[in-house]
Amino acid sequence: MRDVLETLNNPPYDVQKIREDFDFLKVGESPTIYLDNGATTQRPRQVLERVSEYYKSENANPLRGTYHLAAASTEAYEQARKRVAKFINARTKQEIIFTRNASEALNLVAYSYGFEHLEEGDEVLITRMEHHSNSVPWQFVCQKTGAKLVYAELDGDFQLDMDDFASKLSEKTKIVSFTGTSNVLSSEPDVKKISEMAHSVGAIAICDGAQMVPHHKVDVQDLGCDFLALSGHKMYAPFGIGVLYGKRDILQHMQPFMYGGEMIEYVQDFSASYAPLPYKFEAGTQNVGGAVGLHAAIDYVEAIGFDKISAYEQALGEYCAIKLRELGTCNVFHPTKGPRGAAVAFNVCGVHPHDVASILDYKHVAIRAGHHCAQQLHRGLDIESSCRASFGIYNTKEEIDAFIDGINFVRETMGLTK
Amino acid sequence: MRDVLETLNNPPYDVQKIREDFDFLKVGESPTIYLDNGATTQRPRQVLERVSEYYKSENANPLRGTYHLAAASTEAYEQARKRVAKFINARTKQEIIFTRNASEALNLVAYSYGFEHLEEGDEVLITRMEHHSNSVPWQFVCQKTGAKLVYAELDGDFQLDMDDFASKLSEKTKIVSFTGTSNVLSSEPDVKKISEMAHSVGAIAICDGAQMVPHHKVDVQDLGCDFLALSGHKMYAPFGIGVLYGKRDILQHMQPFMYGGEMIEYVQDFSASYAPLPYKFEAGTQNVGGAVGLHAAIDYVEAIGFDKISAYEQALGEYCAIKLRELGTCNVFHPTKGPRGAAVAFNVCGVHPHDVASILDYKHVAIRAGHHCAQQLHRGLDIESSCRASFGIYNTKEEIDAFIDGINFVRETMGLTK
Amino acid sequence: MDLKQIYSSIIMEHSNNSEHKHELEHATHNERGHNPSCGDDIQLHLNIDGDIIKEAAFTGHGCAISQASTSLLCELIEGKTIEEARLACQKFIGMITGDEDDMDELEDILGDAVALQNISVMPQRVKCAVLAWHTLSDMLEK
Amino acid sequence: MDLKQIYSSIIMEHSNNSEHKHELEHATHNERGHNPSCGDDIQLHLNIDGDIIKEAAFTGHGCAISQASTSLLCELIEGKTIEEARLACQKFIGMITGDEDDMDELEDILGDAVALQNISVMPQRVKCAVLAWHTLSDMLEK
Ligand SMILES: Cc1ncc(COP(=O)(O)O)c(C=O)c1O
Ligand SMILES: Cc1ncc(COP(=O)(O)O)c(C=O)c1O
Repeated sequence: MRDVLETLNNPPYDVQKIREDFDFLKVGESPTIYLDNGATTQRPRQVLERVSEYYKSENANPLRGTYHLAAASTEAYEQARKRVAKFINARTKQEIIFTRNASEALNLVAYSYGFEHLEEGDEVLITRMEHHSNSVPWQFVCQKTGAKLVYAELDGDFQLDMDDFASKLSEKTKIVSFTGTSNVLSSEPDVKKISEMAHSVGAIAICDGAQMVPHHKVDVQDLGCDFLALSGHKMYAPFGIGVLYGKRDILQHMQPFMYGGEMIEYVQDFSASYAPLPYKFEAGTQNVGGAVGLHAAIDYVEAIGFDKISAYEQALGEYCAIKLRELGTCNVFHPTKGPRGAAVAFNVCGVHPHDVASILDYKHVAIRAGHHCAQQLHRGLDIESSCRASFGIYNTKEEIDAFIDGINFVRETMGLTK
Repeated sequence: MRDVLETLNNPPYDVQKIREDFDFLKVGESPTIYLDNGATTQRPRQVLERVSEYYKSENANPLRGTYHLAAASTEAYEQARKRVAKFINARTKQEIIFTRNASEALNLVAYSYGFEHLEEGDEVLITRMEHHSNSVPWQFVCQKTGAKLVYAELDGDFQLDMDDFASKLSEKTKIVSFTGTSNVLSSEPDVKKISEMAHSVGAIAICDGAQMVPHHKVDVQDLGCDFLALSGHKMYAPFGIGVLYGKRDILQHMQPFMYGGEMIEYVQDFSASYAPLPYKFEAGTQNVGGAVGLHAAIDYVEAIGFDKISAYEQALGEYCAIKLRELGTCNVFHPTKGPRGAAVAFNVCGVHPHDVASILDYKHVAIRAGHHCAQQLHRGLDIESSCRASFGIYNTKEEIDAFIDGINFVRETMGLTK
Repeated sequence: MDLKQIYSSIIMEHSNNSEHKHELEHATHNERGHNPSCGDDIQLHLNIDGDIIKEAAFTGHGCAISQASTSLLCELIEGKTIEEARLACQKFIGMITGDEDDMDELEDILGDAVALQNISVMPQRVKCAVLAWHTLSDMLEK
Repeated sequence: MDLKQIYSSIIMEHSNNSEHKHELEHATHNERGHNPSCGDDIQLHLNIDGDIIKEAAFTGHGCAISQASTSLLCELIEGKTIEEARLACQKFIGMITGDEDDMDELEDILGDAVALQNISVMPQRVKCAVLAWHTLSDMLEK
């Protein structure tokens, strides 16, 4: 706890200055204490302004124009792609496919890789803590191909049970798809190790990075996963832009997912050839404004530095978990050992999560309550639903203190204290 | 021509005032004469400001939150859906599915309806003038299901040949998918008639409205089509938001397309049930900013009024076509009879379209050159590619005059005049 | 909004300790109501004799608001005719969605259940409040 | 940029009326180069004898810039060794992408083809200018 307090009291970057960039944090008389960053973050002025600027002076349909504006738009779009490639250390920008969100990225792999490579007898190995976006697509593909979906379970400390994982991995396993950070427990499986293990049986490794990438420096070459999905809106960029990273050799042999403008080469009446990477996977007019916003958001977080962000956010998470445990009135679903991030799931004993969230809302504290798109996990924990407080670069110790006070107020309102 | 000039000289709405709303039209010393609205339009300040405003004070992940901000975000999102429903006169907002763009909307139908309903011996009838986004998905589905793709051809005046269409429609036809307005020729097939004819043989009618909806009042109940696709960015809204309208009865019996968060009801380990309409078709976090922008864009154009917009834009198209024909140095691919819209395709004799566009760009006139994602059409016209000038609410007669002067400059530069 | 008013004693009482929360041995009608997005899941059990709802009970789980609302519903409709129960559903849903605001009439028809009126200021909880009433409606339609 | 400089007499001449635009009866090497996004589509035909490119010609279609560039390429490489042709491709592509700017050296190696240098200010036309040179590169790799 001493380290945690030390970090929170002397943040590695100027958190108050960062807060200034977020108009959202200042709206109204009693601004919201926003602790739902796992769902979506707020956007700094720099991102919103860059997007508006783009629309005001560089806007045109990218990729196809023969006038200078279209070139400007294409340039903005491709610079964003390069920026993402550098951000996650992809080998080339051909490995960066822009999607709508992480869900679409995972569906793309499920459709374009899954359908082509799975057959009866094969297995797809996922974990108990996957977000629906990384489990339901695999249910679908397994149902259609006859492959079997297998779950690796958790240990008692809310971490992935690596023994169980190892025991479920076999020559039958063709695809291993797992989250880099649980959106509920915030436990952080060892992406590198899991990827290696997947490769050792000849399976591909797909990492759902939606919750990992906003909080950690990611190097896909070091991690070794074959695919990585992420969502811009969870890392200070606008809605409507996500990324699928894929190794070039694999992407090159995959069928397209969506068909239409931009992703073709030659179109005959009854067949077509497709554009080279990454365009083969980007059908129709792309969200250039979103890509430009993501570019600005990456610039923004990297200017702070991920070493600092990770350290600070981890301290927020730890502080919150410790404080909640201290209350003695909550069940806290958060690892006490091993890598874990900046989200804390819990339940207030005797109070339904929805009531917790509504009553906290009255105190201007925004958290999330529900199954967090992880029904399999909640069944595994033997609960219906849970509350989750999740943190971003702008949250503070004071906000967590207010949240903890709020929990006491919840109990009071529900008549659980006298 | 007299009528046309009358309309352009006395526009039915205050075009200069509208131009004031578009910062883009004023950027730099010699602002661009933007005649590529068929590719994407510019955005008025009202739309950009509404989106920024949303991010500043209403932003949260929609649909799932139990705090007031999430409710505000959900409300903004659902109001946008209602607005779209009213805009095209859908029966209910359940019939409005937000997508990334028109291409995704058409892919959704191809996957979720096409795959389930097509088999060997069936036919899918499209037209010679479809955008790749409404032909390549059908090539794919036909290849996979064994159905046959059939093209209805054009008549000599660049309109759909209704006799040919009728002769190709049969009991075998299960799907008729056609554009409401050609993005090259701007001819406007009779959506109502085609939908009726499709229904008379038991086929469903899918209308690609990407180029129709920005220019015309659309009433889906009157048109009778079963599906309609549109793209926000072609009607003054941001990139990254599109719409699929579908009749409820049909949507209800369709399989989901993408799987993940938000589109589920209950998720068991190996199977899931899906949310009701429209959520069943919206996987992952949605582009609320985009939807809010589309809402603002619809408000914007409806405040002008589509009767006025259609009349004015049609006059722009007609004026441009007449002027190009008068030059005597161009081939103009634009109907002289029948319904036609605000885009004019042409070639300057002896000059490759890319050279035309580059040289016009030097004169600050932005047009498009290429196959316009319609290779089948260009093959049908026996040309490789073409130029296209396409108009929006803010274009003027003076801009077209400058463009026509530009064509003379093109010929001069290419040494075709002395 | 006054939160205390919403989480009032009536709600606390009904949600924590409802007389009506049990199975019904002689149930003539059973219906499940559920709210996938938040996990509320209830079963209404009725014993209907001719035109009269003789007994009403419920099982299942959910938040305080959905539990209280369900309990208040059972309390209200016991002894009422099917037609009266139908009207109550209609008025209650109208009250929550803000379409009905004649307090005198609402009190007459809904009794203690008017305590839930303030939920209408928490749009994200409306679903919880109306779940039971929609379920009863569906049940009486059949 | 001065557009007239780009669409200079050299380009006009080469694109409209190239001596090299024809089939080659005794071609030893043929290669297609194409640019799907804009429709430029050319075939290079070479007659290579030992180490020497004895004849170079092309067929196909495209914009003035790609046609002129292809014609200039044929003009340049006739009589050159394979190694010289390789170097020319490298320098030409470098010139267009802006990586090479030693004009004296470029003129030495590329001759009339330096007329295309200004294309580098029109990013959207770069593809047209380099098509033939990439095609030749590919060809010589094999
Ligand atoms: C007729 C037509 N259909 C479909 C599309 C595809 O729209 P989007 O690129 O926004 O998906 C376009 C635009 O490019 C179009 O003009
Ligand atoms: C772990 C995880 N994976 C995937 C997703 C899906 O992201 P999106 O909703 O942006 O598609 C989320 C977020 O909801 C998530 O937390």
